[in-house]
Amino acid sequence: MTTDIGQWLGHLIGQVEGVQHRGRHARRQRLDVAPDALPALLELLQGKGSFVHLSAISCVDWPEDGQFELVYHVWSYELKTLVSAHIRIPREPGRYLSVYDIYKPAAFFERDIHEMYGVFFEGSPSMEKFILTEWDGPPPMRKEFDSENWVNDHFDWQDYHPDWLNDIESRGGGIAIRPDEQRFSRKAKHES
Amino acid sequence: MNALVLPVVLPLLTAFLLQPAGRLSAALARWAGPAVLLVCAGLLVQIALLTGGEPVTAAIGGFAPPVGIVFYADALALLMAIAVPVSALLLWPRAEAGEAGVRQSALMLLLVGSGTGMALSGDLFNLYVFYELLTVASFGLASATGTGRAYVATVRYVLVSGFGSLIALAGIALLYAQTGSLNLAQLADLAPERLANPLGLAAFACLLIGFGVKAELFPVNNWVPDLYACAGKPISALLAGVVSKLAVLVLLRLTVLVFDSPEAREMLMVLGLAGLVTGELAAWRARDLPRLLAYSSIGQLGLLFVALSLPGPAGLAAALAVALHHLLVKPALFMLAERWHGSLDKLAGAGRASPLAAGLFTLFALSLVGVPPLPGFWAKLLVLLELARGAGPFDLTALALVLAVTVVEAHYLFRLVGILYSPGEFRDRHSPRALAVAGLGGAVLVAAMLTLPAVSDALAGLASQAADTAAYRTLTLGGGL
Amino acid sequence: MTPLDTLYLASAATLAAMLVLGDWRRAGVLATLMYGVQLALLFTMQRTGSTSFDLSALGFELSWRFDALSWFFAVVTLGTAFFASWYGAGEWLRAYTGRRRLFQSALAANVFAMLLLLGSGDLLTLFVGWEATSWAGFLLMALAGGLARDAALRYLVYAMAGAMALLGALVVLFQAGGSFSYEAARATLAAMAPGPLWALIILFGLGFGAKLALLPLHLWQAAAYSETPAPGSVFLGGVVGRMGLFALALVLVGLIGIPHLQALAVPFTFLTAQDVVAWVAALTVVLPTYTALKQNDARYLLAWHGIGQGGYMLLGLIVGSALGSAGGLLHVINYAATQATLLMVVFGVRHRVGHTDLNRLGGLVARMPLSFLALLLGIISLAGLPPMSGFVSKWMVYSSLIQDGRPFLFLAAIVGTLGTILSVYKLIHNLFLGQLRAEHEQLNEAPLSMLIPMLATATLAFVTGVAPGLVLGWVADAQAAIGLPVIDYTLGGIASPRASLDMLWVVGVMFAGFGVGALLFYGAGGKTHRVHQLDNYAGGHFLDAGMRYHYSDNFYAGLMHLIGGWYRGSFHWLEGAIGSGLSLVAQGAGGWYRAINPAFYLLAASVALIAWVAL
Amino acid sequence: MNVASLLVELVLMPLVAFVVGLAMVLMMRRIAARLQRRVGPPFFQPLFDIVKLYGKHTQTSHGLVHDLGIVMAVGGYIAAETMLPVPGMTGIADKGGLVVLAYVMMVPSLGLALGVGQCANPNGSIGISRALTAMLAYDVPFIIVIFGVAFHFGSSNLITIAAAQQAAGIAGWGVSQMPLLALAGLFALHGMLGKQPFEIYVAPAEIATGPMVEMSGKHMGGLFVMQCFQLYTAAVLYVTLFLGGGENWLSFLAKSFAVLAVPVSLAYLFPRYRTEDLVRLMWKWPTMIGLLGLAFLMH
Amino acid sequence: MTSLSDIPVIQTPPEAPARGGNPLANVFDDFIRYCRSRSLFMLHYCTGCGAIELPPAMTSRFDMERIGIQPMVTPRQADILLVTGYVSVKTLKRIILTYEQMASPKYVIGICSCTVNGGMYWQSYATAKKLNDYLPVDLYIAGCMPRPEAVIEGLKALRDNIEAGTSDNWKDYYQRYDHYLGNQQRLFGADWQTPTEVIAEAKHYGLFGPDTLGEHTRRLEDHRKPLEPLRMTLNAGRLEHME
Repeated sequence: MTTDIGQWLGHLIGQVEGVQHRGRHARRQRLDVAPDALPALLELLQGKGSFVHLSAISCVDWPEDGQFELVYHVWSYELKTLVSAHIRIPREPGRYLSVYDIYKPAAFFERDIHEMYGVFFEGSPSMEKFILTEWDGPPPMRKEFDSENWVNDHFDWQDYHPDWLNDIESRGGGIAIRPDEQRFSRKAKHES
Repeated sequence: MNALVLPVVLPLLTAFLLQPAGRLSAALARWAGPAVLLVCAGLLVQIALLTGGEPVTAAIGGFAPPVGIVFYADALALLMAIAVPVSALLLWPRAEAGEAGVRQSALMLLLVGSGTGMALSGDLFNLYVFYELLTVASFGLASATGTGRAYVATVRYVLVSGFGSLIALAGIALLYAQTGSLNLAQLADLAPERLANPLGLAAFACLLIGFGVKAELFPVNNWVPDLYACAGKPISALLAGVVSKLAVLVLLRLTVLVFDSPEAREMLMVLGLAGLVTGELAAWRARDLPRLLAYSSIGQLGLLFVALSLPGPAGLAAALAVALHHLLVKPALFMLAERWHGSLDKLAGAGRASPLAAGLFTLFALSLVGVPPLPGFWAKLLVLLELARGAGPFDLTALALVLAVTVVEAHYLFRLVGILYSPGEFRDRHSPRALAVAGLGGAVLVAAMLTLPAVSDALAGLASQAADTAAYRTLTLGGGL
Repeated sequence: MTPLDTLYLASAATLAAMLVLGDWRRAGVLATLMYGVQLALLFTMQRTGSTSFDLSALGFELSWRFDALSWFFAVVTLGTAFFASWYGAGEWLRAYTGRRRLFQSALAANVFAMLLLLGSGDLLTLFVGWEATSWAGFLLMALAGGLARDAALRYLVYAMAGAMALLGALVVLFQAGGSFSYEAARATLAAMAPGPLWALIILFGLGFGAKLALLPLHLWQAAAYSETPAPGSVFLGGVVGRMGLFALALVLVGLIGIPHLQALAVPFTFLTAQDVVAWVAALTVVLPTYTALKQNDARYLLAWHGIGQGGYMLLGLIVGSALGSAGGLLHVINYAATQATLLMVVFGVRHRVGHTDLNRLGGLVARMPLSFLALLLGIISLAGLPPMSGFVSKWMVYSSLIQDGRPFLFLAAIVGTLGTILSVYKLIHNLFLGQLRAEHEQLNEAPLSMLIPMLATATLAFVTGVAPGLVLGWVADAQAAIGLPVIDYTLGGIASPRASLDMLWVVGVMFAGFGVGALLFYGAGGKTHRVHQLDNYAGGHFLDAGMRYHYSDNFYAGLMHLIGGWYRGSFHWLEGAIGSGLSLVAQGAGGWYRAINPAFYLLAASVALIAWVAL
Repeated sequence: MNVASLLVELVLMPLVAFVVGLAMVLMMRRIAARLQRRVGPPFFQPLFDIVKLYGKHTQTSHGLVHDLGIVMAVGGYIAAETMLPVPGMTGIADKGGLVVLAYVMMVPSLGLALGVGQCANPNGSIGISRALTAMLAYDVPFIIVIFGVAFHFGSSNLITIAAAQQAAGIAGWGVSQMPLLALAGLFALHGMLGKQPFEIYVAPAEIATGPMVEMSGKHMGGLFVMQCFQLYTAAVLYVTLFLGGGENWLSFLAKSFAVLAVPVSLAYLFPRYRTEDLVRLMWKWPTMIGLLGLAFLMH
Repeated sequence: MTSLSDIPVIQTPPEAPARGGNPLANVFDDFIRYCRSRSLFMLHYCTGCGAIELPPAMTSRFDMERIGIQPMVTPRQADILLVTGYVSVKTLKRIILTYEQMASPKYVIGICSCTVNGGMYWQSYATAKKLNDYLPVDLYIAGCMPRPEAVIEGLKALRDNIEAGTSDNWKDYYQRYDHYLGNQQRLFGADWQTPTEVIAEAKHYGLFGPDTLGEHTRRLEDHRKPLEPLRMTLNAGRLEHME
């Protein structure tokens, strides 16, 4: 079952050069594409290959290689198969062209990625803030953003009230294991 | 009482002399006509004062009445006779230069002469002759404006008049065959036994259609809208005002003296109602002022015929009231129409441009509709009272129709008043004479309203005198003066 | 010079003064004073009196005399005229752009015409007065031009149709009775056979119903009364419609008499003439009120209510019992004061804001508090709730309906009142409550010259509500004048065993209750802190001035889901059908005159004639 | 009846009404709890709520009309109580009859409507427009009931109505004379109380409790007091019209609580009607039953 | 990175207000306080995941109405604001608006550990870590969604505090408004404002503390348009048109 879809897909993709095809199993096929060949591939998949549904665009941050990896997941209802097209774009300008004219849902995925990673998609309908309307800091999902450090600058921590514990225990409540003996709080263990 | 003949003869004489006089001096030609009219009016007034309202007869040429031509002038006839020259004077068409002017004056004189003759004459054939003379004169006057539409309207008018005269002549022939005489008094004596049969009724029908043409009776009045719209406004005023009343006077004489049968009255009522309803409804849809006034005049004359069909002196009084009211109001309205020609919507703002004219129009509209203090209301009230007295099926439907039609009339008249007073810039053709005539008409109307008791008594007297046929017969047959 | 002569003279003098001095800056004040003089004259003269002069024309004589009924309606007319012209004398006149002389004289002409109508001694004078009132009303309505002119023209058609029906009835009555006097008419009507009597009732009903705007003939009133300039609309809304009621009372109750109406049965049905008139009145109460509910302009809403309340008066009158007819007549005064107050407030808002579109107003209570107070008193009286006078007269009508055992009429009246309550709340909410718009932030209260008459009529309505006995005296005399059973009343209201009402106690207890409520609220509770209209619950949303956080459009959406479909506008359809039918016939008539070749129909005409003769 | 005892009655009747009203609110909440298999509020809970609301430190108001609206709501019902004859006290019931009482009961809802109007909150305005539509709905059967009772007993004076029923014993009661009208009256009573199936105008989720959206502190306290009066007035009016009015306090209270228990227990079994369904229901079944009752009554 | 150990430890338990004066005056105050404790209206506002525990607390098994607590829909009618679950920055804005719209005395209960110290979202940039920086909190109910028993227990504890008069923290919001406003501006930026006039309200009820006003409130004053309540005036303040 996996082979004939893979072969059929291989013939199909043959028409676009620069595409490596690694079919994992019947329902998941992975394609690695050059960035400039992606739109042609998507049109091919949508037109001929009955991959009508763009289920998501996800973005992976590779700070070491200085690249963003954009994955376009397209699904076909007839073939019951998901094709993930992976492309790599350089981190610095962080710009890529929008596939909005091929798949309409791309607008929201691109807007979300722009907000979270700072990748700018030319031609996308809107690039404003999507979820983090109150946030004016750097794109938070980038690896170089240190959330904990930002938290320490903007929030202060709760005062430690051990007496609450005594108060609760005095009334018979309270918890069985004291905080420092709790197994999974690694942070407390390696500090003390 | 030979002076009675002069008002008829003088205008005819001057009409023919005018042509040569015109060569002598233009001024003479222009002023001869009005001068003669003044003289005739003076004479008639003098006669009226002399007789003091008592009927008087004049046998032309000394021949005894059944053979010769006799003039019978009771108060009503005299009133109509005076009205002809006076209104002709007031509505004298604007003086044209040279030949056309002379011809127009001549025709006017001809019209006045034959009109006076019709009012006074007591002999049916004589009436027919004067009626034909009148018709011919109106042909010439109506087409005086020279526009293409005027000619078309006049041709139609000629056709219908011709048809009417033919029918009238047939009626007179029938009548002569039955009774052997054409003198109204003698006819009145012979009518009960000779004319009671259907043949008599047929004669009446023919006469009705014949003389009905000029009186805008229903079947033969479709020439009216085009003619009044295209002819000169003074001429239309004259035709609609005086001339139609003369034709109605003749029919009045016939119904009172000769054909006093219920079938005749019923015929009059039906045709009158038809005229009333079609006239007013057509006026409701009319698009320009002269045509609207023409339809309205058909409607009013329809009402007049309905009034005419009412028996007894009270019915006659109602008819006379409506007739006189129409005689007063219609010419004035037509003169106003001279200032405001063109379609109704273009009249917006006329109220601001000439407030007096608009005020007069509103006054006349109120009187036509029959708003209480004005004479129009009392005339309509009399008609309605008589209709109610009859209480037959015909009378009640007539009552309902007259009332319903008044509502339609109120709507289109006051729609126009509303347009007059709506904002808009408007320049009307400035003609002081038209305003003067309309103002005179308004003044007479208000005067009649203020002196209502006196006017109503005079009217009642007039009606009773016209209604007693016995006096008519004895006076004319008894022995001429 | 009898007192009535002086009254007519004063009224004519007012008209003359307005014709001459109409454009004068102080003309409004002069007119108000003169109406005041007329009112004083009216109060000084006793109820009955006749004029010394009478006109005679064509053998009929026109005579004028006052009886208690006409005196009662004259008081309402002159009172409304006084307040209306006072309202239009101050700043309103300064801001009036139309022709002042024409307006002032139109108003004076209306008052004079109505006094003539009210004083008519016989049927012909009644008709003359009726026509004078119609035409004066037409002049007043057509003043404002444009939309007002079309509405006035539509009114004219209805009024003329009514007048002609009336003229037909008078003429038939004259022939049957021999003279126009009331006594002769009463005799002939008593002895008349059912057939012609039905015809007369229908004709009189059409005639007077056109002005009272009974159901089939009510389409003209809303637009005509709303588009008239402010004082004119106040006067028209307040009292002109009641002339129809006066005439109906005079003819149906005075001349024909309620027992005769009850005896006159509709063939093949168990209904009597009284039922028919009662049901026309009941439907006139319900349908216009629910049309008012859908109006989006305050003036039109109130005008539609004018029609509805007219139905109440006729319903009360035609029920014929002492309580019911007293309620109907009392409602004339109550409603005149109420409608005058409401219209003055609405035109006050229009004077300040420029329009009265209910969907573009709101929150004006902060800027026009006194107008709000007047409107509040007005709507309580219009809805017929206790402290105000509207309640007393409606209560009387309800109690008489209960005592007479007419459940469906009672139900119709109450459903009408509920509809009124719904639409008056929509009026006060959309005008004065809710969010104040940014552009109305700097609005001023209505000018003083408009405020004082507004509050005066509101207080009048309140006083006659608390102590109805003051005006019930007049009502009792009016009942006696047209032969109705007279009501026995106390200062507080009615004290009969079957249904008693003592407004002094009821209102006293209500205000005591309000006092205790205020004590509880201000005493027991803590200090209140006033907050801005944007400090409001909006589901956690931050409100700002730019956002329109206000509900006024399609106010009773829930109710409209159900009864929205029932508004078919069948009367508009009926009117349209008659209009188009008439124009079709007119088309035919016009065609007759446009036929080019006369030969054809001449032949037809002569053949027809000959055939006719041969028959 | 000298003026002094009348004044005492005018003070006493509202107080009694308030206390009995509190008990009725408690009964209502207890029945609701029991139906939902819950324990239900403690005994004095309604009193605690009212005292807490009046005891609030900050009271926010949107203007004078907002305050006067609440005053009018509470004051209106205080006035209505004095017109309801109770055993031993008749107040001013003979000065104004049944129709006057029906109208005096409308004054509080108008006062509340005005107060809510000035809160300038569209939720409140929508709530009021639905409340007035609901009033239009349940008033039709209510009016038929009023007509039937007033016509049957020949007078709209509540004292004579109660006396006539007491004179003829159980057989003379309104419910035995006019059973159908009593049923229609129950429907109207249920609509008037504004409880569950007919409470579209205080829908919590949809329009944030409609009229009460901006009521805090003593405004809300005023509405709670009004609720007590409302329950009491409706129950007592029904008892006076159909269950023979009050011979002695014990049977009177028993009858009032019994009458109130019926709609209240029905309330928590039904979801909420939409506005137009509410009007359609009220104009269909209770009105038909009422008219049928009238037909029997009249012939 | 501040470690757990160097967070300041506060030991002082809040003490009850002094009970002096004649007994009669206290009776009325005690009764009012008793009624306040016995009748609490809980605001039906689910700010986070913890709110799922409230329905069981209200319905037949645990029945909050036993202790006089009713759910109310709008902040105006409510006394208790239950802040349940993580407090994201966007939700915090709405919570502050709702808190200010409530009529005091009002109480805030922080349910779930996220309100206490940020809970499992402690390192998230989007959630507030310490609720009582922004609002005076009367009671915390810890637990990553405490069970209904814990919620009921917390409410009973609140009821006892109210009865004892030890939970007047709502005055703290007025008396130290500058502190709270500072924290809020630190998170939401300088131009943060709510439609409620807290300072005017404090002035009106005489709840002015020493540091109600401070530099944060000054920053608030200069950039916000004061929302003056619409007083009923005859001429929008100008009398010359009053003719």
